[in-house]
Amino acid sequence: ACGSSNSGDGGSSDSGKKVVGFVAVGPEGGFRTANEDDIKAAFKDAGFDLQYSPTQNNDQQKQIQAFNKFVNDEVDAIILSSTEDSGWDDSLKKAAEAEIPVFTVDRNVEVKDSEAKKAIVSHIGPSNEWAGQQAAEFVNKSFPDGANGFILEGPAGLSVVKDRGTGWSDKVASNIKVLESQSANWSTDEAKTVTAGLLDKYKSENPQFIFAQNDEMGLGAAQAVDAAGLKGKVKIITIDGTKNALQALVDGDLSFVIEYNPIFGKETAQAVKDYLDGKTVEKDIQIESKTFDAASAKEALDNGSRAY
Amino acid sequence: MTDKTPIVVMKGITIEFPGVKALDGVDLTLYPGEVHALMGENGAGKSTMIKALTGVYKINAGTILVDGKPQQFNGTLDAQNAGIATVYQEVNLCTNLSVGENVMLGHEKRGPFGIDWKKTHEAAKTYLAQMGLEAIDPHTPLSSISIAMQQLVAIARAMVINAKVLILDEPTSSLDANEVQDLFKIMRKVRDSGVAILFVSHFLDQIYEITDRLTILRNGKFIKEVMTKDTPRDELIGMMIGKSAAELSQIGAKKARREIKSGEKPIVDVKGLGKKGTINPVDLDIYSGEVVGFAGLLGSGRTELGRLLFGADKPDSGTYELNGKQVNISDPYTALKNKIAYSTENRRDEGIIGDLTVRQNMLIALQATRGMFKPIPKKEADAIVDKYMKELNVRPADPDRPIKNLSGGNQQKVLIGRWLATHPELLILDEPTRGIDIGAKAEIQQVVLDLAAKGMGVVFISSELEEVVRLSDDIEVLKDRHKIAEIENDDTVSQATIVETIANTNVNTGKEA
Amino acid sequence: MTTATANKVKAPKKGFKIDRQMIPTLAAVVIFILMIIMGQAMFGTYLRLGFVSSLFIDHAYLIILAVAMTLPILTGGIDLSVGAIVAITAVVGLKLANAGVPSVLVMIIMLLIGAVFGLLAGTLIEEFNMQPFIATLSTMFLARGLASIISTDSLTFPDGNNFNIISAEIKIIDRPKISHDLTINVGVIIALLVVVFGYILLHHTRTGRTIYAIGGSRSSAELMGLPVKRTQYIIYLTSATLAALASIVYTANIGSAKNTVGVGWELDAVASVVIGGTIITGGFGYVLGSVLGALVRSILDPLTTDLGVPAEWTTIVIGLMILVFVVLQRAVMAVGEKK
Amino acid sequence: MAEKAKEEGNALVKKLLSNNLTWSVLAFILLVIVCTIFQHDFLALSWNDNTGGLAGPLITMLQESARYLMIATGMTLVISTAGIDLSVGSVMAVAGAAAMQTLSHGTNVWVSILIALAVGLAIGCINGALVSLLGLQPFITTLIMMLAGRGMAKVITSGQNTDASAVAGNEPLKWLANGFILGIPANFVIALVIVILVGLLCRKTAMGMMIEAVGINQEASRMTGIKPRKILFLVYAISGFLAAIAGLFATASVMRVDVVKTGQDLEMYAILAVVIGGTSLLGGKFSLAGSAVGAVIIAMIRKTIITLGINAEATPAFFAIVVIVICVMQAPKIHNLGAEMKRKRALKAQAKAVAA
Ligand SMILES: Nc1ncnc2c1ncn2[C@@H]1O[C@H](COP(=O)(O)OP(=O)(O)OP(=O)(O)O)[C@@H](O)[C@H]1O
Ligand SMILES: Nc1ncnc2c1ncn2[C@@H]1O[C@H](COP(=O)(O)OP(=O)(O)OP(=O)(O)O)[C@@H](O)[C@H]1O
Ligand SMILES: [Mg+2]
Ligand SMILES: [Mg+2]
Repeated sequence: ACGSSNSGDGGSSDSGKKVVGFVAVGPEGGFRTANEDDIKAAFKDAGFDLQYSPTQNNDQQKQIQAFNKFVNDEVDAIILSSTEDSGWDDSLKKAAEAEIPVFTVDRNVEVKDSEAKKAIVSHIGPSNEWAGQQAAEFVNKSFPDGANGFILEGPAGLSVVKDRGTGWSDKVASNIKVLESQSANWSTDEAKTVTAGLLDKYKSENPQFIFAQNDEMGLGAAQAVDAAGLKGKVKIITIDGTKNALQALVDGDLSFVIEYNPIFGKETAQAVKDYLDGKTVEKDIQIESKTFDAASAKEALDNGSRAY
Repeated sequence: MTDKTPIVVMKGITIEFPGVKALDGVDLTLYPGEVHALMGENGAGKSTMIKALTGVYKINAGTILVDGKPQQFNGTLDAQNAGIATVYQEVNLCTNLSVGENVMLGHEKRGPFGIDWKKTHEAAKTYLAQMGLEAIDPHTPLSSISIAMQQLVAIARAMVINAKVLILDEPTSSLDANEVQDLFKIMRKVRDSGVAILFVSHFLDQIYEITDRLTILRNGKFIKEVMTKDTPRDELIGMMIGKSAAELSQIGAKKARREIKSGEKPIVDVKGLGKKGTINPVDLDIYSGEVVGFAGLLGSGRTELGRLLFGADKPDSGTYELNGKQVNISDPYTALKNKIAYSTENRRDEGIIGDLTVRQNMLIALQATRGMFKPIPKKEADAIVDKYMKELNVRPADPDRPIKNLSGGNQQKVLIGRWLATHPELLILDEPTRGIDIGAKAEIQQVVLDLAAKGMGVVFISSELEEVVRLSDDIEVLKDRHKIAEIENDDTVSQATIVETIANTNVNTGKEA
Repeated sequence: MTTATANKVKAPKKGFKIDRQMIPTLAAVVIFILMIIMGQAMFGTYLRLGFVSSLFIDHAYLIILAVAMTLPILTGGIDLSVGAIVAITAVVGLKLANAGVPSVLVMIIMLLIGAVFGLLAGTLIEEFNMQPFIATLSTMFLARGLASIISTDSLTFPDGNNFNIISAEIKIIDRPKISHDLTINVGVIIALLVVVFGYILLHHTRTGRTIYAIGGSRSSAELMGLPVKRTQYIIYLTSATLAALASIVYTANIGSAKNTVGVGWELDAVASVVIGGTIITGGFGYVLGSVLGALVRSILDPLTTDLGVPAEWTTIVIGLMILVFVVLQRAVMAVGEKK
Repeated sequence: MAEKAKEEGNALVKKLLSNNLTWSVLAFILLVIVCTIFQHDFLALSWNDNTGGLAGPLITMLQESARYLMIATGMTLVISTAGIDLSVGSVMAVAGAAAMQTLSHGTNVWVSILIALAVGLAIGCINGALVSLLGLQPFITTLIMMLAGRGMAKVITSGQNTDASAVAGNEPLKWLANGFILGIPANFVIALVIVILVGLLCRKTAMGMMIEAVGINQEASRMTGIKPRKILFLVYAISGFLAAIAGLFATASVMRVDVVKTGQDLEMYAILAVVIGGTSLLGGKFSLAGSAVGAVIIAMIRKTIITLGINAEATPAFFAIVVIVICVMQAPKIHNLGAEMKRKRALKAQAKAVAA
């Protein structure tokens, strides 16, 4: 496993392969694992030597350390899947000085320093705000006369959580009332507990929808709704589009699933390849995502093309 | 009685612990330039009185005047600042630090860059030298010296504070005669410089030798304050135990030597038992009904030999035969299974299990030999506890109290009960009478003789040559971790014999590994 | 007596100066060097000045936290709140900086907030008999909660603040390639000063000696008349304030922060301290060991990356490396004990 | 006569006040009252035909408390030996992952359960062996296992959050977490039975006393013939096994393991439960009943957070405040306040008299 030696000047490995450092989040199940596995596979297929460095606990510090290490190792390019959208100026400046191109994936990072900005070649990934908007629009459409419901959020403070929330608020109609937003920490199990509590608490308000910011939580909410005997009476909307969620959609446990497409390894590898070959690369590569209802979910599952 | 003004006046001191009134209106007055003894049986409240003075315990009633001013110390720090230096009964030092650091803790010499270690160690050396410990390098880890020496280190530490009052709670319990004399020399010097010394000891000889005045306690109550020179022994003992001294069972005469019949097999027969760096190979046999005394100076290796016999340490040489059968005593469990028990000299660290009750402490060894899942039936347990509480006269007679709340002497009795409950064939007693009052000491000595009479083999380790000579059938003399002699203890043998043997035998140190 | 005692203890053999207590720390030194050599031999980048530079710059905060954590651990306590204190001070600091408060004042306020949490922990421990683990676990929850109540945004420093003085890099050796430059910054200097401070505190002040004494036996320390209570306050005050200092260094370095910063750092700090040879039950250990521990802990992550450890396996491998480390230490100690 | 009765009454009150359990129960009741104020039907129970059991906020709370009961019980024994087990949360994840992964690959559900329990026990045994045989420090050993355990869970599922909710024949496991026995949550009943069994094992045999003895004074225990290594090994093994049960409860609840979230931070909750229950982290005397109450309180605090709708941001702070209040109320200083003031006053008066 310890084959690649980066002592060569250009950073290329012995085999002449270009070395790419991947500053990653680490396997967390669901979206994240699918995304990182796809990127790893795609770069392998494209003939790169991908060095993968995950963090723990979403700790940005470990990512910064890994990033700086890649700069010191003089890799040919760095893929950055950041846990935070700021705090990268210094590291990017170093990359710029070392003339290492950086590609941000999934989450965009905010950079103030103009020197640092130069390091970033391109951003590749789907849009969280868009996903939030889709959820709001589905609720608006389903309940033209208004409705009550809950939002299950991810851990407080993550920018994904904020962006999905912002997207929702941007589009949600005024007659849709969110009784309460609670965090269920992206966890199925916690979502079940939280939802059970909320259903008890707001029994009299007749909640009709639950917007879960990811599939995991949506599946937990569905179980709580089922246990309370409200299956079908409460519409559950989730974001991500994992196979499990689509299956639940087909089974009627969920009502609407918005894909947050993790499969963009190919696009990323292509962008890196193009850039290293001297071609120009688009600054912002938006990854298309779909939305699913029961019918389209069945179709997607049946044709067996879903990778995650 | 005297025209000096007292330095400490304690009046009507009362201290209650949940369920016990440890002190009930006790008075104590200390005068500068005097050695004052606090007398009483185990559990009389001596240590508690001391802790009341130094602010370790909060008093429920009473007043304390130091230098004429009412004081309420909130801890030993305050007491120290008021000029009271204390050496507590159980050695209270930090085993993770060096000897020198322990002596100087809180009084390190400071230079321009914080503590000046060179000066500090030099100072430590002089204080240690005062205690006759000039051979100890202040850098030696405290954990590597014996309990007795730790006691001396603790006293050296007390000398660092330029105290007006020096309190010594049973400082002599683990010292041998020479060291006691040296300690007394220092005490006299300190006393003559005008310091008031409060002294606790169960050795009456010492009391009569060094003290000027006595305060007698019994059961937490103040009995009397007297001048030592005006109080005959019998009267003193009478005041302490509340009955006349004559009633005290005394084993005056030396035990008649138990003759080993020819062809008799020993319980224990070890050959060349030793451990590198701790004790050199020793041959030893112990017969049923025999008391074998271990004599020697501090650090001569008596404890180490006892521990090897019990498997508390693993020997690295020698053979071990038990009733004619070769055994491998690799740990205390095996030893207990083979009916060997060992009562430690280090009561606090290796003896009591502080938070457990007296009952549990008494039963735990028996329980351990039977196995975790075979609890001792309640009836049997009650009977055992009851028996030894009575036989050993443990006070207070409440077995459901945590053992840590008992006075030192009573803890010791409970521990002896623990070992007796396992019905050993060989009982190794390491300093069993240390810190025990005269009454209880006689009781324990009697217990040893009774056990031997019933056929138990007993190893009796004690720093008091007098009791070793009086109780033993055979005496093994140790010096510098070698067994140098085995003395058949007949009428010709006296303490002097042993002392001469130790002084005149040269240990061939070349043999040491 | 002189004759009696003279043979009680043999004069210690000259030459054997190394204290047994120092063996684990020395083991840490040796293993750290071995790891660097191994990394260099296999991947050829571990002796690059750039690598060394970022090892220190990126982990200045961890060095500070390791020193901070050493104090409570030496007494047999622990301070679990350091990570959360980094978070709350960072969030407050950035909020204030963005509100236009001068940087120096911001830094002072950050340190004060740290001190307040330390004081709280000290009070809970000393006045209400809470065990350090629980007391600092509570202050950890409290600090983390307050941090997220104040803001869950990613905050960045406004232009023209003076925090960048701390992060400004000082090139000591400037080569054409950044990966061969030797660079430090003020943060690293602060970290080194903290180490010196820790060393002096522990070894050249009475407070330091009291810390060791408490670790040996608190009740003995009390009976010896040492100021145990005051020292306990000092310990938790210092560790929390140093955590705030780590926060200053860290936030200055990356120029931003948010409420989620520092999750799990307390465990990294504990691991560093333990790797450095300090015994978790107190009494034995050295600040310098903790610093080495921090460096060892830091180097584990790049090693796993370079070894190409699969993602799922990384924490297992890191765990195993720490395990090998403590087992080795234990073995070295066992051999030392035998001697 | 009346005097005496009053005095006895006072003594009883004093005894109650200085008992940790009293304060824990009081805290629990207080939390329930607060919740009822916020949500008037908090205490209401109804029959849910869907699940075949009682339904209501208290019921879901009990359901959640089952896993805390398990890890707190194991933690109590470990802490009693003056150790700590930081790995329980990770063990939950590993055991859950093993169950879900095998189940979704067609293993019989009972076999899956056994595998999960065996995995937990095995990790516990490794902890035990490292602590007892190699003499490593418990804190660092279990910290390592906490890291490694997370990794193991990920390795087992290849980083996925394996879902076995749709696997045929999973009913027994599902029932374990979601079912009811006589209307009461099955997992709570099972957990309670296990706690009682462990309690009986400890107190009806000499195990409890020996564990305490080792925690109080390991060397002295060795000298009495106890084998401290055996005891240490045993408690970590038990803790691992119970954590595996907790892991089954947590994952079977949604029939899905979350490699990152399952059991995350639960070691801290378990330790809190133990301390709230009155067992000292320094080792020694332990109280399983206290820890059980502590575990239920933890579940209740979490329920309160949901019921009051406390913001996600503020939850840790709320948690901290409740814990601090409980611990402060348990402090001896607080219950002795009255007596202490009386004592001081008396002494002052005496001192004045003497000075005069
Ligand atoms: N912390 C405590 N809690 C409860 N009871 C205690 C405590 N400390 C001492 N006692 C009790 O107070 C009484 C006096 O004990 P103390 O230690 O003062 O006796 P002593 O005279 O020093 O005896 P010894 O000669 O054995 O050392 C004993 O009955 C003891 O059980
Ligand atoms: N824990 C220990 N570690 C290392 N060396 C020790 C330890 N305890 C004692 N020693 C040393 O071992 C030697 C023998 O001590 P031991 O305690 O056996 O003597 P002793 O004859 O029993 O005397 P006493 O018990 O009266 O001190 C001494 O030199 C002592 O310094
Ligand atoms: Mg005493
Ligand atoms: Mg001895």
